[in-house]
Amino acid sequence: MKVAVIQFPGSNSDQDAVNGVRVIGHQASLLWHKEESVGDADAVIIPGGFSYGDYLRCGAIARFSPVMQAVKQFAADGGLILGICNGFQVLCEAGLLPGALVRNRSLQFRSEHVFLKTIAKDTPFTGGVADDRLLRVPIAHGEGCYFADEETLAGIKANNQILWQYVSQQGEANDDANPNGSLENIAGICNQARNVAGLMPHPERACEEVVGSADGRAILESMAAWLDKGKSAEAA
Amino acid sequence: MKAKITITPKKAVLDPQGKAVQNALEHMGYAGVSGVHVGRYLEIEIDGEREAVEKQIDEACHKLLSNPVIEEYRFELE
Amino acid sequence: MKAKITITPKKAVLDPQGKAVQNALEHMGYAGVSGVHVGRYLEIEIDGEREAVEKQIDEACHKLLSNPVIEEYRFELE
Amino acid sequence: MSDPAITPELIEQHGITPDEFEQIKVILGREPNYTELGIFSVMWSEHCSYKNTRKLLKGFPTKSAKVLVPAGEENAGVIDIGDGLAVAFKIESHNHPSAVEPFQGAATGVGGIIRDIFTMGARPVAAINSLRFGSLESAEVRRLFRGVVAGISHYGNCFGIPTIAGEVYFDKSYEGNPLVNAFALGVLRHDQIARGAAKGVGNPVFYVGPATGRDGLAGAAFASQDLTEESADQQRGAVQVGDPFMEKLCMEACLELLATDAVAGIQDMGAAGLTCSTCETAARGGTGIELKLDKVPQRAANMTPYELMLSESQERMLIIVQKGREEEVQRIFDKWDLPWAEVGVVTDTGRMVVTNHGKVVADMPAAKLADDAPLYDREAKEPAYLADVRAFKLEQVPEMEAPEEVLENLLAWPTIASKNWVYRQYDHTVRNGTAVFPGSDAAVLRVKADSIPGGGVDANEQVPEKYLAMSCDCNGTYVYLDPYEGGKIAVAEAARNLACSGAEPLGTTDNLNFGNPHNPELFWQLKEAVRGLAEGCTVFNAPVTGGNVSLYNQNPNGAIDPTPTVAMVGLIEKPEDITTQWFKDEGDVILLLGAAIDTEDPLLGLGGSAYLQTAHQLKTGTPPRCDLSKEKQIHTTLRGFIQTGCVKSAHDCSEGGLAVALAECCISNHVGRETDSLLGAEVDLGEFGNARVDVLLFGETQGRIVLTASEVNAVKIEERAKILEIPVARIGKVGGNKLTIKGDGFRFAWETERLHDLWFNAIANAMK
Ligand SMILES: Nc1ncnc2c1ncn2[C@@H]1O[C@H](COP(=O)(O)OP(=O)(O)O)[C@@H](O)[C@H]1O
Ligand SMILES: [Mg+2]
Repeated sequence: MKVAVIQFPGSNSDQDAVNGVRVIGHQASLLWHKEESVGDADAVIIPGGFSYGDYLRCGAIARFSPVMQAVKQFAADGGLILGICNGFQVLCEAGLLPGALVRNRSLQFRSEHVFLKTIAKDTPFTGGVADDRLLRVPIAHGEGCYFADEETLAGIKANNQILWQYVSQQGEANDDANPNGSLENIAGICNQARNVAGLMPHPERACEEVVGSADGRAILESMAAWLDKGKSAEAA
Repeated sequence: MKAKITITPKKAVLDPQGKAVQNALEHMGYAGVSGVHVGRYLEIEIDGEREAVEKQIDEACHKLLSNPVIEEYRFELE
Repeated sequence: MKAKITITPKKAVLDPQGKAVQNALEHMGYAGVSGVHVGRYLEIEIDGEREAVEKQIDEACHKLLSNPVIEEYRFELE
Repeated sequence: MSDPAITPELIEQHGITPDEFEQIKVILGREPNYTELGIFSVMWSEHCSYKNTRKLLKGFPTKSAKVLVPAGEENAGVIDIGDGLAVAFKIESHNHPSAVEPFQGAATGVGGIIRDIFTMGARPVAAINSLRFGSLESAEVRRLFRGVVAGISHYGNCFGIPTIAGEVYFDKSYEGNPLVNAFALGVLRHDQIARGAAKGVGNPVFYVGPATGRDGLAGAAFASQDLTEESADQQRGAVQVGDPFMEKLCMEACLELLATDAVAGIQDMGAAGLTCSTCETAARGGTGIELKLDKVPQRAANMTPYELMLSESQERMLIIVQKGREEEVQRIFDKWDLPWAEVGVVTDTGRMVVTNHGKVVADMPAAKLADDAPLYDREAKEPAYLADVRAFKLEQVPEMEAPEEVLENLLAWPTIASKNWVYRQYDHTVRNGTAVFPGSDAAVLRVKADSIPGGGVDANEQVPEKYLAMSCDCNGTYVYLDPYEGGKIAVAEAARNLACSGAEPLGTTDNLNFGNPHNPELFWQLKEAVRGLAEGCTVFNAPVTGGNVSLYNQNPNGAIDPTPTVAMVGLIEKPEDITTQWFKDEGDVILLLGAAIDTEDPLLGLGGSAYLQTAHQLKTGTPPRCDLSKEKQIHTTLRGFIQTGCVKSAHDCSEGGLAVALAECCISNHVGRETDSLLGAEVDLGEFGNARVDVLLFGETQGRIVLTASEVNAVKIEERAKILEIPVARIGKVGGNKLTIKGDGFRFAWETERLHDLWFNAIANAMK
């Protein structure tokens, strides 16, 4: 798979995303925020960081950059888009994902490893995650508390759009396991069409044992596998 | 002229900052505090016709300055 | 009653947030924006005598709600 | 607005002595005007000129085969790490600004040190911080602590640098005068080293970054006087506010720029802003600079030349561009949407000439201004209090009543307790290179392609993987009770922490936090501590590559404990040698490397110990001695064991002694949120006979390491140690859910669960 990783001013996990994709044996390169097309990319990653300083609201300003118009089109055409941390916030601000991310309940930044339970398996981002395998990946955010109004939340659940929940090491989605106060321990979701997903944790920072965990690969590998299937389907 | 914009979290949205401030106030012995809401305040110096500006600011509030999913806004021009 | 408090960065102090918003507005094609300041807005529900409350809120603003080193505040009671 | 007249009062307000003023007149051949007076006052402040300490600093070892850029030459020293790669690192203090406004003070401290690093042409890839506060029982202290940590978190996280190590001590002596020392490390190739010299007569001088305001006017001068209400109040007028986003853009643009050869010189505008950067670059280049103030972007209306020259607005850089390459440079700044302006030109006059709208407002010889600051030999006198310290006989210390509680109290003592409340607010995984997170003796960072400026673009680029370990240490109590030994111990502990993680020291950067140098007793502390530091750095072959001096750290109640913070960086060649402090597997053998107690003076370990402070409310006694050559031999031996794959865990004994070290081995393995893997241990100290139990458990004798190994390897280690004549003792086995320690006539047991709760949550609880 060929992944374009968006580089906003203030992105700081952009190179991590590029490396993560390369580590699992695929191609990735940075795409400057002033570009107006995503080129020949098979998938787009909107990386972590503080786009435009995260002033006003996280992701609020990035949403208006030229490249985001191309990303919206890419999404409309069914392209795969993964928003990580700040990228998740950008996608919500841009309306490509429902809900919003607000200040952590602790009012403090949180940097630690968490355990993720994969809920919906029928998506390009989760297809390769073995049943009830928990993923241990780092979080690093100050505004990762997922919120959506009741109606929206009901819709998300009805459509099985919750991809990952924060859980304990034993797999329970309880309060202790929730690092930021997210509704229903939500760590990541996808859109109705299931081609756009966002999560607060950083799978791209968990792709090699030497940095403490390789569990994040499962998510990137799912995307690659899904794209391959698509290609071979076309071929056939 | 000057646009004064206040943006507040919708009632449904949990407002941990508001809670924290309320606790702190009670801690400091301020009695009778029944609710605290924390939002954002913006001042924008902008020139143009009143109507035009009004339209612009309202649009900016809707598109950029506030997030309709979680926030409400109001503004006045001076 | 309700205290409406606005807290803004002192003029002398750098306001990177205001600058960022101003740039964004310009990029979005809003003309004539000559300055933006971003601060905080608080609403506090509190009961008591007007004078007493006034004193309390002023004190709270100074001690807790604002950072007098870099911010200034004003409030009204309703 | 006309400038005030140069009166004796005005001169004094600028911290310039009558003698210095005479010297200024000689240098200028006339009286300085107001702007020039301001310029001298900052350039000759302690912060910029080191006029009280430079002679002392000469005592530091600054050379080794690996040193590429030695201390003092540039913004930061540079050290070779092999394969054409190098590291640049340095520590800097922001104590007084943090006392005035903890959040912004700490944030801009981080911003300042990061600028020093990328100014060298290196990509900043790791940050650490060393903090000191009063007692957490004080609400004001909690406010400062909360603010400082939030400020560091805000700036580092947003900029995108992992904050991977640090230290925090709480002691009354820091009440009202917290210490905030920020360290940053960057990686670069040898051929990427940038210089801060104004080379090439006729080259244009560029200003990059946000407009100049009245922020932190004369901050350098502020840092060079006692912290008083008045001095603090002056500062409140115009606190510096940091913009990590701007700094990130500035860094990316500068690194991109340095990849072209369009840059003749580059310098950050740190302390004393435009003043320092212009005359230092000119001095280094042996040139002059002509500066047009009316070209400088200005944030506030009608700023005076004085204000413009002394402002400390953040995130600004000065760049000397090769004539004819201006457009290239401008293209890169525009790409990153950075404000820039051409503000001057390099001249051959050797003078710094500042004009405003064509009018000359300052004209002074750059080199003299930068390098000819007066140097002082301050009077040093042994402090009176040391007599009492020595008079205190450790025999006087009564035996413990409830040893179980002593350990529990020590683990819950904020200075010893887990600092997770702090580092969980710091992004320590960004850049995806952190191999050992905060929470072990030393943090370990992987050097990879994208650690290097311009690296990471080409997927096939091969960079030999290397690992850097770093730690910063200083026990101010020891230094207070014996500045010389305390200085040595600070270095020894940093080196020991590196050794425990498997690393070989590369170099050191130090931050000398002391009181008013005009007080002979305080200057004596400084002198003695520096002597100890220098010896330590020499023995561990960890030359000082740079650092910072922060004097005048006192509040109305007196001076802080002398605190020469030592940050040491080491190298680990192979990932399999990376070692952490916590126990790994049930059944592993626990070994103690180094003498359990000071053989000559068995009670010595108690002096200045955390045990004495918590269990007996005593902060006195002669602190443990530090035998540097023995220390070094132990570190070398330990690294040997690690490199032969014999060691599963290694942890040194520091505050709280052996018992606390053992407890930490049991409880410090943090797997993830709300998830810790605890492992108990059965420890038998019988072989140390009838030594005093408190000395054995809580004494802080130096040069001791707790390590674990499989049975087979334990035997190897014991045999090898005997040959090398290094004391080693087999003191127990890993396993169970209790820590039990028995010995000649005693046996204590603690639930690891309970110890963990006390230790892990102590600070969070104090901050509720
Ligand atoms: N305690 C110290 N030990 C060794 N070198 C020091 C110390 N303090 C300052 N120096 C060196 O003196 C020079 C000037 O220091 P400083 O003014 O802090 O640099 P900067 O201007 O980048 O802040 C630097 O090279 C610094 O490394
Ligand atoms: Mg240690």
